[in-house]
Amino acid sequence: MSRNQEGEAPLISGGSRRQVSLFDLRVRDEFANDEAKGSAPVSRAANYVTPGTIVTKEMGFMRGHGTFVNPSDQSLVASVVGAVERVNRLVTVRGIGGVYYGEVGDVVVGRITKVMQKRWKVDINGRLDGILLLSSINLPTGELRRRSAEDELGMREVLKEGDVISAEIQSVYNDGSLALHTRSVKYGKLGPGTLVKVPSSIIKRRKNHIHNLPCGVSVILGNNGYVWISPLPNGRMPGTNLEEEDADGKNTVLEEIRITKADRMAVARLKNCIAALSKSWLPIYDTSLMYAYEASTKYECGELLRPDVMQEIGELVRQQMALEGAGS
Amino acid sequence: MDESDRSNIGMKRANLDLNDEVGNLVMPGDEFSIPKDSSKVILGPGLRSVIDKRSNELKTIIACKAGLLRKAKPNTFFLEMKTRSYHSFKKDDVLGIIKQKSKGEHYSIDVACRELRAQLSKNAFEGATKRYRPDLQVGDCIYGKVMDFPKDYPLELTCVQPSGKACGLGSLNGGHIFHVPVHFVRALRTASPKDNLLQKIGRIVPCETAVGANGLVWVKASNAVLTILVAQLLQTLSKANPDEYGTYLNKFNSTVRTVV
Amino acid sequence: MAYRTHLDDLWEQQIRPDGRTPHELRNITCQMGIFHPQASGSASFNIGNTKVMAAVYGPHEVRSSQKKHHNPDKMIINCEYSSATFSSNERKSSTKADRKSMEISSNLRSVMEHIIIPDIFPGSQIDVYVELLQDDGGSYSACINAATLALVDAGIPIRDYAVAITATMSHSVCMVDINAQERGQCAELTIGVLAQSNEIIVLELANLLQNFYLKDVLDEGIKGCAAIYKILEEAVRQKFNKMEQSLV
Amino acid sequence: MKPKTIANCTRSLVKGGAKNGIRLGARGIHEFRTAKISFGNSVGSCEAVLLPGTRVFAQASAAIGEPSDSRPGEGAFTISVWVSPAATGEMVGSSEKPSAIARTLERMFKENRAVDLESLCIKFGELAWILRVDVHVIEMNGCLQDTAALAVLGALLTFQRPQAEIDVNTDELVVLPLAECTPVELHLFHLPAVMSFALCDEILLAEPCQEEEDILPGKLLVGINDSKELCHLHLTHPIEQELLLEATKLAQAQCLDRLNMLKGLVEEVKTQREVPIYKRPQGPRATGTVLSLSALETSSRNRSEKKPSIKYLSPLITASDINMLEELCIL
Repeated sequence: MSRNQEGEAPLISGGSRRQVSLFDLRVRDEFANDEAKGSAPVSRAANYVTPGTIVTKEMGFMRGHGTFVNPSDQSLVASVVGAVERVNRLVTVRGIGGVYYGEVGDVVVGRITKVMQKRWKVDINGRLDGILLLSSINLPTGELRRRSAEDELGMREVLKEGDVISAEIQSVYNDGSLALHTRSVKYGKLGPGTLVKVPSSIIKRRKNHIHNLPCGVSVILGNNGYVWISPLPNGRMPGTNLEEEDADGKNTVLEEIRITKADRMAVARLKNCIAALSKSWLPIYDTSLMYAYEASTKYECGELLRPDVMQEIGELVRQQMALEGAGS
Repeated sequence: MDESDRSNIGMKRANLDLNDEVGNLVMPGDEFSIPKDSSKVILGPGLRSVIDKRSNELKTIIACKAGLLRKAKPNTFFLEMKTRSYHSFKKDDVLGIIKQKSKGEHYSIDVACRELRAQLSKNAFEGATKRYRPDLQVGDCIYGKVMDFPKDYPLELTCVQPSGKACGLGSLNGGHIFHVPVHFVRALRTASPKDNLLQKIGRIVPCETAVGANGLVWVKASNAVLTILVAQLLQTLSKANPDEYGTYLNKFNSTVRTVV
Repeated sequence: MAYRTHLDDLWEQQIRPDGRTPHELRNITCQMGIFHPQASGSASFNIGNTKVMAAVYGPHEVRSSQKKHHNPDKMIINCEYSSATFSSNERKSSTKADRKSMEISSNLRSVMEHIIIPDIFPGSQIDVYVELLQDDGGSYSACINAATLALVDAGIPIRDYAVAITATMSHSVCMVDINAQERGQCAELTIGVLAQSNEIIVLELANLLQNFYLKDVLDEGIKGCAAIYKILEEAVRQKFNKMEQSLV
Repeated sequence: MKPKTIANCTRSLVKGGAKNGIRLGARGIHEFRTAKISFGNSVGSCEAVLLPGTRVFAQASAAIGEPSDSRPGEGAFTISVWVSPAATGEMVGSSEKPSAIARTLERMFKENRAVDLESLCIKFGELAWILRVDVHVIEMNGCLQDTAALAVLGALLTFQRPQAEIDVNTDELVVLPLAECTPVELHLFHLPAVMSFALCDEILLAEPCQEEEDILPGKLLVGINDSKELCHLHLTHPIEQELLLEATKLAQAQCLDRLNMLKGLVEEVKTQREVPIYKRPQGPRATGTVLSLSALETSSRNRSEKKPSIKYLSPLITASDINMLEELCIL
């Protein structure tokens, strides 16, 4: 019928299913050992799957995140793009980007969306809003007591819609929503600063997520992908509840903090650095931030918004990390 | 328009005698006089008593629907009418579908009646305790008894008889549930054993049935094909004239033969 | 007397008005993460001069007005299609509320509901926004491809890729990927399939097509879909290679 | 009143029955519903019923107005759909249902050019007939598109409009009352019909009832015309190719049957109508009305710079209507 039925058009058959053998996979512990090296192990690309790829046809594996069971032949199929990982019988696909599920102990940054009965709803970039119970915050006065009806009435004075807080995940409810708490001086309402949104998967899990960087800026790297950057006032712990330190008058305290132009520039520069890292999909943690900050110093703060500069910084950080990986 | 004209057009009838009119057609608005012999009269569906507001005395009895006036033995009068909508009475057996499963103590039930909400306590089953009680899902069918119908509140259903036994009440599995006019259901339920339709059908196709006063009927035969055929027959019969029942049953009989 | 035109000559040699052979696709480019990091996932899909952008937000807490009637065990998928006022030859004043856009929105939603694993995020909402920038034929199929790519970019678990292409039969030759010029002269059947199972999930017909030809046109379209799938896969793989580093 | 909640037992019965080749209402799986079509007293009204229990009424009407700027040489055609709250027991209003029906009808009748719109042009760029079909869903038990398409087709086939033309000498619009001229019928290029199917795991159920539509998630619409051309396809669920081809085959056969039935009924109606061939009396026109375009133009230009637009909605135009209209326009 036609001259060029095959050949010219890029036609391939659609139903060809790739299959990944589970026995090529390394167990998660081995990946943990690689962490120090910083660079990706070569075999990860071999475990690459896309939605619809059959992970295994064998029975007896447990379905983890990023996989589903095909009802027709009971095979385990990937549902997100990523690398297959296996812990004993549990098979998961670690997706890139993706949804933030949350684990107990995660540090998160969030924004209050609703004040409800005895609880706040907090947008933490998850699939459901986080829940902060009135009983899981420290009262502004610092007392330890049962929450009274007056406390309930005055909830909006403590945290109101739009306030940004840092918190820790206390527990996960049955329906998958996350319970938060701020019962530590590290957490609570955040003062002046700026919020940057990055994919949650590029925040590297570390022991500490709250850092005072030498450039005079403190950052809270929320596991949920929200990063809070604030100027570091003299001697003040970053992210502390500003009202708490001076119990006599919180409003005056907020105004007392003098933010100099240099502070602002440092915050802005770090914000642009984080944007550059996120654009190049580099992991975000204290070291990578410092690398990026150093690399950026040869540019004006505003120049960092240029795509080519962003790419260059990403490249420099990548090299630095590779060097460090080789050194250790 | 003067008084005489109106009476001609409206044909309003007043001062009728309840006993005289038994078996006759009564229209809404017809007024009946209070029986002189001060014996107790019980009014059923379609009849209401009107009380004079000033003297607080019984004035008349008025028909509020169209239907045939019937009398039951001890001075009970009611109207027999064709209707598709259900009016609840205590101890009625009704069929329902679970509409919602709330976290509280009740299932809310769809009883196929717009005006009526109904609920069923999760404990109102045979042998149910706080710990052990049947776990029903949304969409399951239940056969229950009306325990109470408080004004402005949902009907209260129960799936146990006062004796504590289920005696047929409870959730129904499999089969098919469908709606027929309420008067057809009434005919099914009140028919004498001789001309009971369900028994006649049962002789052709053995099947389980449950008939709710609210117009829902549940049928379960040995397989899907027979269930659908029985359901279809009942739906056809509900629209048919009682004289034609025989021909429909014969037709049904021959269809079933071809299937089995 | 009918006289032969230049196009008829071309047809004899099986060359289409824009110089393609019948089974040739137009130039395709796609890019993921165009709204990064504002949206959870985003993608653009260009096929010839047809340009579509898609963005996915969520899953997040249900925020729309549907909340009242919403069953907490279910997930809401919300799709909104709009075409830019300058996307086609006739400039349109408002494009969001007209019947055509509403139809495409609701069709897109039904496709998305089938590829996203059902009720994996109970009580949450996923928003898919698709914007047609330029329409040169095959816009609905481009929307489906862009939306699929954006879902993959967002990391939302999906069963399979939904890929779509247009196909037709003209002068008793099956053709794939119809452009706006050809659309005026023949039927345009939009065919979408699930890439792995080859099940048809989208069918949309403009103009008249002989029922007799349907099988051939479907076969042609399914082949075209396979080609599109390969291109989408390539885009996804490139993105993965770029992001590999951050996987820890 | 039927219960709104679908019982689980009915759900499994529908699926189990389909496997055994039987459906609710004791229908076979590929058995289409019986169609009943009747026509109203006024021209262009048609009521289609798909037993059991789906009833749609359609009324075609025409008015004279301005053609659109993009298509100056054609008349216009609009379809509007109303779902009566009495049909559903709840307010449907502007929800998705009416607009989905309207889109299907638009695709089949308008975008596929079933109606010859060029013949509706009266004066290029200035005056044309604006055809309008109002579709009312009166009873609802599934298969709304099928029934609505049948009703619209019936309405279009039986519609008649009066003659309207521009007098060459005076540049005046002349509308001849129906009683005075041979009424003009619409010219249809092809006759489309649509069949719907429900999909139940590899089984096609032809023309499902409401319960089946609610229970089974998949729906397939196949529109076919009298020359076996597909004119509409719509799918909401994944389907195997073979099944799709089977569906179009079934639809084609049924479609031709149904169209033949409709054509027969339309013929009957037309013969019953006994349209007298109008013979023009000698001498000057008695009741015909002449509207002077130029006069209209000047009068309207003085006020709002608008082109003249003359509209009336009743297809049965009478002289008194025209007189009234004339007054309205010139005032």
